Amino acid sequence: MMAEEFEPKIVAFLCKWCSSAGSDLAGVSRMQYPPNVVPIQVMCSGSVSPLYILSAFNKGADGVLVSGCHPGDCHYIKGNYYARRRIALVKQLLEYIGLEPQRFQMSWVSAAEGTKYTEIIKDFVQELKPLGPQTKLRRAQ
Amino acid sequence: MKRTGVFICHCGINIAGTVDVKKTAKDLSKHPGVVHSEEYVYMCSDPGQNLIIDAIKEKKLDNVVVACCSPTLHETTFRNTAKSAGINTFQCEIANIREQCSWVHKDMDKATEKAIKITKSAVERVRRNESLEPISIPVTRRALVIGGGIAGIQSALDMANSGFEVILVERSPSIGGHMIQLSETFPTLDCSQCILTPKMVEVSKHPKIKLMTYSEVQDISGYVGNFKVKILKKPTYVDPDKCTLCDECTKVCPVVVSNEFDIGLTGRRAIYIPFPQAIPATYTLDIKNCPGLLPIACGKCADVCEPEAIDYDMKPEIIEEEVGAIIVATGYDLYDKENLAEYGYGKYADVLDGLQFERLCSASGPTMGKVLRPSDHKEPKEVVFIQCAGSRDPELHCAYCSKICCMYTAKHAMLYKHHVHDGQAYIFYIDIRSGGKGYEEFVQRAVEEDSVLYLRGKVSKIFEEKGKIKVWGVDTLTGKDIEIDADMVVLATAMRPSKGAEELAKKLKIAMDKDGFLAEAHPKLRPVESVTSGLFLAGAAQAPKDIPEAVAQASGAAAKAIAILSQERLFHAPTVAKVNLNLCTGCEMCVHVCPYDAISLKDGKAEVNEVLCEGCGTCSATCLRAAIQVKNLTPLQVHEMIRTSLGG
Amino acid sequence: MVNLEDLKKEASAVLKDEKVKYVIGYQKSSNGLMPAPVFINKPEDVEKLIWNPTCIHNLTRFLTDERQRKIKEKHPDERPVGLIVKGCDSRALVVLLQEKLISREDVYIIGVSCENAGVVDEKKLAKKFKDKKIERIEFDEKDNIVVTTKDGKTKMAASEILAERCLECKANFPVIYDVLLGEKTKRQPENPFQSLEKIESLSEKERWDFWKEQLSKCIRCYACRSVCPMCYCDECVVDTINFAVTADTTAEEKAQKIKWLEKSPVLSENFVYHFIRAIHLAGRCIDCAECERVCPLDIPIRFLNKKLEKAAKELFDYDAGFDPDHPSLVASFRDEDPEDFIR
Amino acid sequence: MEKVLAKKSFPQWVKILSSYKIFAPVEKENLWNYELIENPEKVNLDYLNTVLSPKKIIFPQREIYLEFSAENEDGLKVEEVLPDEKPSVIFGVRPCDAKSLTLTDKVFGGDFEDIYYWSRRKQMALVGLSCSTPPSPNCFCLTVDGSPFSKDGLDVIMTDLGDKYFIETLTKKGEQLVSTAKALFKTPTEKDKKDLLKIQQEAKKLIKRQVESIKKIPPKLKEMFDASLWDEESMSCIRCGICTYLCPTCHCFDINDEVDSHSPLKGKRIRTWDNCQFPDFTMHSSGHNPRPDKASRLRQRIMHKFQYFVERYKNYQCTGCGRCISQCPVGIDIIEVLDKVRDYGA
Repeated sequence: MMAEEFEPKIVAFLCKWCSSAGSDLAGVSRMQYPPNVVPIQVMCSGSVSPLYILSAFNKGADGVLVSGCHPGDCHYIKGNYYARRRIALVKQLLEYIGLEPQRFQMSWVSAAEGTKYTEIIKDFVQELKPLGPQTKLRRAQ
Repeated sequence: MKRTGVFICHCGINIAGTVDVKKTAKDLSKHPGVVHSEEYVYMCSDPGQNLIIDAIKEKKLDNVVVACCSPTLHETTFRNTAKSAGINTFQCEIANIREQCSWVHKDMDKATEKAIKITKSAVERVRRNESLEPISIPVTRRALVIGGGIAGIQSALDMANSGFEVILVERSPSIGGHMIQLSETFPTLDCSQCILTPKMVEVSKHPKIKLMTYSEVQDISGYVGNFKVKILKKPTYVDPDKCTLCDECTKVCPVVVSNEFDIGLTGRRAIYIPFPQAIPATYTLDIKNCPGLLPIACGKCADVCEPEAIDYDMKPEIIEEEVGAIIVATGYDLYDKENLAEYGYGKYADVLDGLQFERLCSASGPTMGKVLRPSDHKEPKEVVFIQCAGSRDPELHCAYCSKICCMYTAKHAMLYKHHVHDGQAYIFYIDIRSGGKGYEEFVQRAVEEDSVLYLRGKVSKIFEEKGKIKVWGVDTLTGKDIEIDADMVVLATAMRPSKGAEELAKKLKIAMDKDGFLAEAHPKLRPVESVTSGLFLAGAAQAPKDIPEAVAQASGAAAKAIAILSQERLFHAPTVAKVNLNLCTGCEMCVHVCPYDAISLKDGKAEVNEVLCEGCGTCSATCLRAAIQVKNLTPLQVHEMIRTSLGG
Repeated sequence: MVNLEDLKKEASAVLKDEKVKYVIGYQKSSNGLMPAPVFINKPEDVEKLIWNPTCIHNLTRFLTDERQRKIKEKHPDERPVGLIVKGCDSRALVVLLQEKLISREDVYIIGVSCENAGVVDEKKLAKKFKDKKIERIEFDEKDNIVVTTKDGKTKMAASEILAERCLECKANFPVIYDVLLGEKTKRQPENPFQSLEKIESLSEKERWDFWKEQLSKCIRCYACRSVCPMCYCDECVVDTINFAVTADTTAEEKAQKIKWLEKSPVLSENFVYHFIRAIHLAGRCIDCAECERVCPLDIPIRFLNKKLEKAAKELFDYDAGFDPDHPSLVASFRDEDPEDFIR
Repeated sequence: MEKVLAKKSFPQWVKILSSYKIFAPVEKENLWNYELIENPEKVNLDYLNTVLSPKKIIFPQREIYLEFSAENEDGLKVEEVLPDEKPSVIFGVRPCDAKSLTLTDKVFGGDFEDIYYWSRRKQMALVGLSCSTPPSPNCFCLTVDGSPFSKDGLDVIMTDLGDKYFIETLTKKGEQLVSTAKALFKTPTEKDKKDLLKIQQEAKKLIKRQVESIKKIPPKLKEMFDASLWDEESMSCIRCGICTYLCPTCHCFDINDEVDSHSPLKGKRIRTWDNCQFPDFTMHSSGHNPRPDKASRLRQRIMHKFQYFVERYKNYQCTGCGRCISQCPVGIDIIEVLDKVRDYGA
């Protein structure tokens, strides 16, 4: 019997107005992507606290995605600009302590970009598979 | 422990086809706190909703999760279901297992596993939801319309006729906008002024409309139902009540400047009336060009004004108004001359833009409706019309299509032929977009009855040579080079958002699209609303459109505004930010990040204006001490959702 | 050269005419070379004050205590506190002003310039002098440091035993003060982020191995956050128990308390603590490196903060602790903020 | 019995004891700490003192009490987790740290025996290293009934005689350790014994720090609960946990349930060190905190060590290792505090 391929666990924080709507569109258009991602809908990418990201890794996420509206499209006018800055800092630090950069990603996905969302998830899963489980920040059990 | 009920929808086979709904229901029934868990073929159907209602009553459920389609579709449905069963609407959450699960996966086991996680995290969220009631706010039952073009006029009239007070603000001396400059309108060729002036008069006479021309919106504060507006009323130095329109003043005014109304084809005096049918019917002294208000400087106009209507001491006023809704109809301007130098626009007197040509054709225009060359007042025998001048050119100019040019160019060619029967009209076009009632027939008429010559292709060069304007181009259909010795060239220049729209948008906190047009809340479903509630869009300010569309949107916006004004009170989502005063140190970071200025410091602690707050949560992600969080999507709730999403 | 007598004069002056409640400075400690903070409220006690290259503490830390005391008191003494600050410390003050924790009237700032020197690194000293007991250590005019042991004086360039952060200092004299002692000799390090390269140059795996070992050592004594002037929250987000509870704290608010990390001092939980602290100090840390100095396990905590200081500078052109009127790093943005990392 | 052991044969001794778990001080980046030893050659007793005392081996900062789970339908399953300890030896224990274990023994022993503590303690043999020179400038063991040669709590004590160690076995366990490697040990000569005495007399003189007439302190403290001294002395305290976490005699702990999974429920009950200098140590869920400020926490630390503990166990809860003095970030010095207590109001 063949050893089962590693299936990364991914948590995706999707802003309600763009990215979650975009992923809805992917659904409506019956696009297909791997089931490794569990979406968590937040109001705005600007509301994603670094604690959320860290907590996800601490609780065993192999990858974390934060996705919001494109610059200028934010339903809340500028929340995504604050997210962009905050996430950049988190990413810098995570990579500095030696976490694989592929494990934490951010994207702009508009309500019209079902295809883009699909592609992002596909790539994300593909990039994570060779890395294997994320054990660095994970709480030992 | 809270008692939670879970309801899994098959959505026919839409969900059940890929998600094992029975297993999902069984798994959830084991989840801590879940005392009821069942699946059904269509939860949104009446029997489906009744299942929920019965369960809530029989099992004394505190809250419910419905695992079904996206919350954008049935959240309201099921929250009302919950309400009708006697629990608070916020005690119902949706788990999106269709769009974000069953529809995008094929592997049943994995899809089911994911659906379970999604549903469980919805359970963890709903268990921690507060029961909330919408926040009720009073409504100021008056409206503000910004812009006195056809769109603004239409909105104002619609609202006024429904019995609401309207303040109509226009920055130029008269309302009428660009439409009043037009000669005839396509596809019916009826006279623009003849159909517009009645509406203008109606506005001026309407008891419910407060018209403020020569005025600009300076500042806006407040929120839907309760805006406070500061309007700057610029001095006209002429008292409209005294002015008898005798026109003596212009006769003595020594200054002549280019006339905006005729787009520089004629001149006007420093004291002037924009056009005979101007509303309000009065003169305006244009201070920028007046030699000086002091009698010693000039003062001739005042000397000859018998009714003594001219008042040099008139001062600018700031007028404050309170309104409940605002319609923005700031219209458009044509693409700037300097951007189109390649067409000789602004260089050769006989290269005109569409509006200038309208004036030439207009009975009230500089030539009393005769089409004559501005340079030598000769009748042009060969006229070249060029479409898409600045439009559909992402490299150099505007990427978008200005939409109305195809039609008005056809109209121009037609009008020209009606004026100059032996003349020849050429039209360079990329392609003809004539969608609209009677539009295609109109274009055909131009070709067949008025033998307008349509040339598919772009103009490569325009230059002047012995009194003629040489137009070189290619007919991409025949592949032939074309060379026309034209007497006149008319450019269908691109439509741009009117100057100052950006500045206004910032004041109003409404977004703009990449081209600078005002952004609607949803391209399909909310085309007349801005993202800021209480602010609506009408006319070309939102995107290029022709008169019927502008009027339609204006009435749409009016209807939306009326929907607010007709309320006694308004209701605002109660899922707003909340401060934990024990933890707040007043560092002001939340104040800085709040997109709605909803947070301020009171006695050194943050305070949320619940009516302004839209619940985006940027404040809570910024706060270093978890002292502020949005109700019903608190960090604790997200924390629990993260845990369950990872199977913990 | 800062003259100790001038410092004493300034301190006793403000105490004499009762301009301040008390003056916070440095005094000799019973524990060998390193001094201890001193709180002086009588003019005659200014004799306790010392000033030399071991005066390492960032005394702005104590404004937090003063603030809490004030909140408790019914009729608080509204006079300012006299505070002796170096360049780095003064930047901490600026951040506290920026965050409205204190107002300018709360503190009378006695600034001392480090000129071309700074403060010493205990460990470097220990290396250099082994177990030889150091009796005195002082600047001399030419920005050298003179160390006196039982077998006489040793003179060396200040840089040889200065703390790493002093060699990367961005403000060698106070950026804000009521009175300044010493010269405003501007000094700019050619590379203020030199020390980071050591770890940045490592491979991903090496970096992780490094931090894994370092953070595994942590015993969560929380000295790093206790000594930090920016860690002034009554209740830290990583604390699992409510500290800031008052009569009007609702049951909900207590129930809302989140266990972001467990009390177990294991790598994963230690990491959450140190990471969150670093992120919360982004754009606020002014690199006084007190956190690193006090760590009993010598965890190089400073590098985490320094890394984000570098990111803030390079990505957002933000420097902490210079402008009290500028919104904080994470409470502001520029349209041109980089987004090449976003898909 | 008394023996001598050539320094070069020390590693062999350790090797011979390989059936035991061996702990000894190990140096990393100028810090010494006790670690489990794989390679006997690594053991190096030429050190001052460790950051953390052997307390961390016998009373680890994290201890799993039990594991619980509700995987199967029939309710909660609970399993006690006991440390299964092999016989172990800790080398190079300083007399003060050994003495401190006799104090924690009292706390974890008595009417109720803490199985987690004792299951390790009973297996543990302590081989001490006496302090010919004080390991820290802040040593003050003499003040608190200790000495650089105190044998309390030790099974074997070694004294550095230059090229060899003077070895005294103090318990059965200790003799066991030595006799298993008889061949390596020699009987001490008269000179060895003289040298030992000389070193011992010298060593006492080298300890510079002390609290005079400490006997006065416990009774004095009784009247000092409301003394203003605590406010003054705690002014510079930053409420970190260094003094207590590094103290070899502090033994307070907290118990938490760490949940790995909520559905199905699965997790551990865990004991971790706790610290009376932390504000949350005495925080009530009501919001009331009986020790609301730094002053009351400093008072608690001093009172516990020099009054409550003395009343209960007739010992100071301090062995004068000086860690809290050397490591305090703001130079709070327990000796100075005690001096001030003694002289308070006088």
